[in-house]
Amino acid sequence: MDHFPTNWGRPRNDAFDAYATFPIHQRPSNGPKDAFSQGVQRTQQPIVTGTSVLAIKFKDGIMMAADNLASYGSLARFKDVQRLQPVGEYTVIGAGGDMSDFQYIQSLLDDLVVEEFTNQDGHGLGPKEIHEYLSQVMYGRRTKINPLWNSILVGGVKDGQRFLAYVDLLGTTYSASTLATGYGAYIAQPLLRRAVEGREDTLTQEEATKIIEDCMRVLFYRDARSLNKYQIATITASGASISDSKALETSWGFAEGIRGYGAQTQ
Amino acid sequence: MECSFALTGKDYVIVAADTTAARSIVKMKGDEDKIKTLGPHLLMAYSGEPGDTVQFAEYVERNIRLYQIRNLYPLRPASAASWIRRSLADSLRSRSPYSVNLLLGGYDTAAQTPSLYWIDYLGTIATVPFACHGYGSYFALSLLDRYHNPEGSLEEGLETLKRCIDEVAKRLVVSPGKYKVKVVDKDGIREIEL
Amino acid sequence: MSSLNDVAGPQQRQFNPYTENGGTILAIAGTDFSVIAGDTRQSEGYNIQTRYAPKVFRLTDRAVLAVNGFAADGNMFVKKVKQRLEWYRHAHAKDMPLHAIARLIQTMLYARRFFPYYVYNILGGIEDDGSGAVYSFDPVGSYERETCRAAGAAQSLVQPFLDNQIYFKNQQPAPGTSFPAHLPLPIVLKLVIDSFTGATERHIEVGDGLEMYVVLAKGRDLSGLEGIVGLQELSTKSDGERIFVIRRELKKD
Amino acid sequence: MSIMEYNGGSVIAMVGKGCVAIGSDLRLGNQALTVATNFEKVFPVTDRIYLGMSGLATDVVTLREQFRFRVNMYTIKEERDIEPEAFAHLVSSTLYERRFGPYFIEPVMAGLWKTQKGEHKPYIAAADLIGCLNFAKDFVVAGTASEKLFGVAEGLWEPDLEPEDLFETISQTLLNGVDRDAFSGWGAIIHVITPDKVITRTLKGRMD
Amino acid sequence: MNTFVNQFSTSSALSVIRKAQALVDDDEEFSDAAWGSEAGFGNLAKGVPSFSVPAVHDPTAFLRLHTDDHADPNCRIKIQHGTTTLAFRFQGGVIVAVDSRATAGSYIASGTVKKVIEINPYLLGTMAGGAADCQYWETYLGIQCRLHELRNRERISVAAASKYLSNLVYSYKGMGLSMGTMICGWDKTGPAVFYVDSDGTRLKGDLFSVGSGSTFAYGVLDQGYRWDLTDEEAQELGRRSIYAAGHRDAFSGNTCNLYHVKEDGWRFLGNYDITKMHYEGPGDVPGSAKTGYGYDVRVEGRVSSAAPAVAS
Amino acid sequence: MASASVYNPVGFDFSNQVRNQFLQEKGLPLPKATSTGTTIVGCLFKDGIVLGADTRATEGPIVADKNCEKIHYITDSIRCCGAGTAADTEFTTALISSNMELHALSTGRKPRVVTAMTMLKQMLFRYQGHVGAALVLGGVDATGPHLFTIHPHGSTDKLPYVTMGSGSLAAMAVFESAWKPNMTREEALDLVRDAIFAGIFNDLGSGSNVDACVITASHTEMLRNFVKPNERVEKEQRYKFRRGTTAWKKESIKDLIVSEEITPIGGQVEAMDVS
Repeated sequence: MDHFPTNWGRPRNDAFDAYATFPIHQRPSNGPKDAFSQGVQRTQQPIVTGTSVLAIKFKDGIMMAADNLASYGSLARFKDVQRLQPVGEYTVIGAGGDMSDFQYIQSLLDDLVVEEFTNQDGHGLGPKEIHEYLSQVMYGRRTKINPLWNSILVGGVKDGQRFLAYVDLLGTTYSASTLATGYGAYIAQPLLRRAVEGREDTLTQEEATKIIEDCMRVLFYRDARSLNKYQIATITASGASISDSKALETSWGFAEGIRGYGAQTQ
Repeated sequence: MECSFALTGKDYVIVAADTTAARSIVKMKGDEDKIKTLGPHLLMAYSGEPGDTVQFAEYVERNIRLYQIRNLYPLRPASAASWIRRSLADSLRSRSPYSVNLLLGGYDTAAQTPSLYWIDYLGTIATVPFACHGYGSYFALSLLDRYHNPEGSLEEGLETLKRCIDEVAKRLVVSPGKYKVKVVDKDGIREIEL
Repeated sequence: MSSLNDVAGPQQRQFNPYTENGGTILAIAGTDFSVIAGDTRQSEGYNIQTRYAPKVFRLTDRAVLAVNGFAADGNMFVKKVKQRLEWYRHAHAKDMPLHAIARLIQTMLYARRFFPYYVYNILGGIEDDGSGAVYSFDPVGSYERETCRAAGAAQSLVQPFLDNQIYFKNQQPAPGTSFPAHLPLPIVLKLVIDSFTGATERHIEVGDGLEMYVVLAKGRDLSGLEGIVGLQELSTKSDGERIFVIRRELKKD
Repeated sequence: MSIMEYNGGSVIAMVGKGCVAIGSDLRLGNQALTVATNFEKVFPVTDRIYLGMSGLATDVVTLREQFRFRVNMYTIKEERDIEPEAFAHLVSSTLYERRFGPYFIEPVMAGLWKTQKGEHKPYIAAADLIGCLNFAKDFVVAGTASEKLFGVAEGLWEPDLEPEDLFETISQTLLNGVDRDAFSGWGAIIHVITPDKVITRTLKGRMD
Repeated sequence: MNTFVNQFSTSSALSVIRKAQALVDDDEEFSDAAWGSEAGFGNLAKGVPSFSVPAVHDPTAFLRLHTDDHADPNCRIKIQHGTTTLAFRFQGGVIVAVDSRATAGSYIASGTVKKVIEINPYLLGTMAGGAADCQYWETYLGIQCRLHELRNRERISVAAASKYLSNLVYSYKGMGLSMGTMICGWDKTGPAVFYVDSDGTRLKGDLFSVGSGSTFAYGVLDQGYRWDLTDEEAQELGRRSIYAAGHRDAFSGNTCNLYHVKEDGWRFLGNYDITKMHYEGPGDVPGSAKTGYGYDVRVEGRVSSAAPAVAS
Repeated sequence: MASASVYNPVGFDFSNQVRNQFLQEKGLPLPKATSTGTTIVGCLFKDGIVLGADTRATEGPIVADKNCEKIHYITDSIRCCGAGTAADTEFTTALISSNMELHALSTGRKPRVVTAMTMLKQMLFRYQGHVGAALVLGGVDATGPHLFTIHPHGSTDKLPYVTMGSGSLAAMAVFESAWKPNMTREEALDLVRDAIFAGIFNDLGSGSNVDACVITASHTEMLRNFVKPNERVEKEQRYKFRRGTTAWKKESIKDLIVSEEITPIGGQVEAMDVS
């Protein structure tokens, strides 16, 4: 233990400043470091990754969207991946992050649904239960320092209640009327909040689709790991449906007028 | 490990420094004088990085002497302290800074006031009634808070100093054995055997 | 054979199992009441995750727990405390007393001494003798009973203000008078609101909403709570301790 | 331990009605060890401008000398006292000159400036260690207890305080702020600058 | 050789276990005790406490990375520390004096910490280092001391209690615990003081001071200490030493708690504000000189200068 | 020993750097300067350019300045918004502003935006990113309206709508979804306000009020605190202290009024005979 007066009570550290080295010019070099910023070097980057997932509440339920791309680093590797997945009758989950981890989660959920089905006790898993289950799984894995490298949105409608919540690789959970993962949290979330907050109970399905489409377009404009091909899941009291892949209309017309990046005019 | 103490009393300043010159785990010398006489009424105890200490002390000594030769009168303690601090602060901005901690005790004959300055290797200065450098300060400062008397006689001052030295000898792992003690008062500088 | 769940290999050492989710909590005890409050913003870095994530939780009719730090740890911890209290209720047919909950929380936190919950807890409520009490904890379980305590991102902004206003630190009373040991409920509520609006001004991670739980001792009337907008009662019995929540908006920038 | 915390110390300035106040604690530390409890960090620049500096004590002394020199030069050249705003920019540019090898201090300035009509208006400003000025209408703080001071000041400060009330508010803010900071405290000193006098009071603060 | 299949098939027995492991949070195993009358005692219920350790290569380094605010001031999990505690034996028993400050980084997290832990009416433990470590283990020691009494029909000796604690924390050596404590009490052999720390050191002695401000306390304590101090003198010396540390050490201060252990057990003598002691002294208590301890208060009006005072 | 001259040459003074490096190597981390997390934007419209900025300056998680000004003056018809290290944006724009004035005086022409852009990028490139200024430069000159972003390392970009700072993604989303060519002044101003709002309400590094600046060929209009969506609510109670609350030990009062009292000596002076 370091018994030097000023170091009293700190966690034992034999590598650092071991013997009474009070004047700083005698202290062994121990440059500044910040555990919080440097501890998060994600050198074990997930391999095949999906980007943002968006979701909002609207009058009749929940709407969720994600594009069809799974990237391998900066390579747009798989262009027809479905990142939205119905679970049970009332719920859809959408995942960003490592796709193989997501597939593992899908298999976990499949088992869960099958088990619930075989019970035949008249209860069905709703979005709340699935979110709780996922958050336990994710938190448990982070506690083992062996995380599932995903951030997941869970949305659904059961018994007339809309439910929308988030869970990520640390087990962090939260819910709000608009949610976005990954890059979408920075780009789409401001737009979603402005369009949806306070209007959750009046937005029609058409309006909601329009909002989602606008955000997907902006994401496609600004997120280099995104694709112009996406799916929308709609969950209402009548069940969940996931649309076919669709493409966005985009325009790049303004670029015509621009010459160079600085003083150039021609 | 190096220790130096200084304290003011009625009309005098006592400056004491240990007399060991150490290199790593070896004690090279046991009677090194680490208190420089800078003028007729000015004492400076120095400690810190070996080499730097003597070099800087001599640099200061010569310059203060030069001032006296040029102007026919010595720098007063306050001005000397200010100049020494400035030299140290400037050296810190050079390629090879002096790592020297100083205790500057002087007697201002004009104002009839003893004064004591604590200066560290960064150029921090403080005017204090008593001061210490080195690990000894961790033990002696509280003791001096308790026992120091600004109006004490020289005997009382030396008694307090002995308490400090005893305490350090008792509690510090590698405590220095011998100290050189010098006093400055209106009559000038003299060395005292403890 | 190595299974998926074996001890992590070296490749996972870079994973940081903690993050910080901002926000601030505080609690103040009065003679026969306690106020426990927290803001509702949950953030990570510069990103607001949600504007409403409660940090203050009702445990029993006379105990409220506020948690702050890493949200996932906090939620899990509250869940476990509630589970323990449920078991206690089944074993003893009564709610656990406040000081016992405090000791329970200490041992639960200390069980994770080597892999701490990154959670600062404040427990507030009513003791068996009817007095208001606040217990504050550090992440590994050292705790003490206090009159007021702020924790979380803006603790260093709020706590000295409370020292001044609740404990009257550094103030001399007017000659011939003395400062009260406990403040009345209306003043406490005002101080809590001003603490949070002040912290919202100067700390970027505090804001969006404010939730104040008020626990009243058994038999205490509702004086001090009349006329408060948005007061909502949460107590399960009307003849024991009573528990209320008051919600306010904070700035959203 | 950051270099800004090496010697400890904090400074605060507040605006009142036709007056300003500035104060600092009195600690000079060497990390956890308290070396002296008489180290003032606020210095007069002109009659109605005071400058406080928190941070590394050696730089506080060095810069105090340097600012005194520069202000004297200004006074000699211009044949008038420097106004607070000009002084703030002098401080700012002196610090920014060392952008890539800064002095480790954060200055806080408080003063009164004279309008065309001869009235005195309050002026306070603070800067970071490379001279980014922050003009405020209420209060500015710096030093190891800055977070705590921000919190208390945000709660206690009110507009249009008379000099005596301003003294109470700034004193309470400073004392309670530094009481929660391990590296500041050990007494405090406050200067209240009004158009016709400067009131300096040494506070009875906590000595631990 | 079908390990791979085992791992990834969804129907094998192994995968069922795997899933169960993934779901059950493994830090606490709930025994039946958790349901019965022992419910609510956390991990103490099982007798020997168990701790969860992160599944990383080097758990100690992990702990340090996240909790050592010296190596990294930005670390978020700040464990409270800083302290001055002292205890000494003299003819009239044992004096125990502590300050009451807890700091997290430079923030003073609390000024009202009780750093003397009352293990039983004859035993006191002091708290320096990790606050939680001391509180938890000395509480645990209290349980064990009581069990000892029940088993042996006599009070545990101070030596045995301190040895118990020493053995306990030694078994966690290298895990990151941090505590330095003095176990003080009165047993058949008379007054006793033992120093125990998380290195496993255990020392018997007359006079100890522990914590960041201990050197300052030693400075005053050593100079004033004699075996034949009267009770009042000893109490005053304890207060004065804690004041000295509070004044000079940034991480100690706020108030001083003073205990005196005699043959009939310990007695709490009072809580003294350090600033009040600085300006006015500890108040009307036996042994006090009724003047402020502060240097500037003590020497007020005295000057070293020989110059005649200027008439004002 | 380094000389202690107080006369310094122009430009940066590196004399403390050796010392600071020495201190840093010994494990004392150097402090961080005030930075503006910031949302700053600019967009083209029919007649010119609108620039916008929030007004929060932060030091770590603490708001250092609630209402700072981030739109800096370059010339009458050129303005520059700054994000990054606050002091750097302040002094860089001030320097370029003065150089632009000199340039205008020496050429006798109204300065062009590209000139300012080139000066800025050359300066920032010279310092290799150590001067941490991220800028949005906009203005109208003889060749029409121009809008640039300049990154700390000196790279530039030219687009009809741009954003910078920690809230840039939020603001850009607003532009991407709603910007169109040839907007009117009102439309453009509303769009800029919405973009800054997106930053203020979604990015913790940005906050407080909206500043805007409309530059057209004929006129520049600085709209300081254009919208104030975040006024502090009134406090619940007042916190004025009773006089005499604080204990103090010593007081000294320095009187700044020099009063002269004339004491006539030498007896009664007879009035001068002026008749």
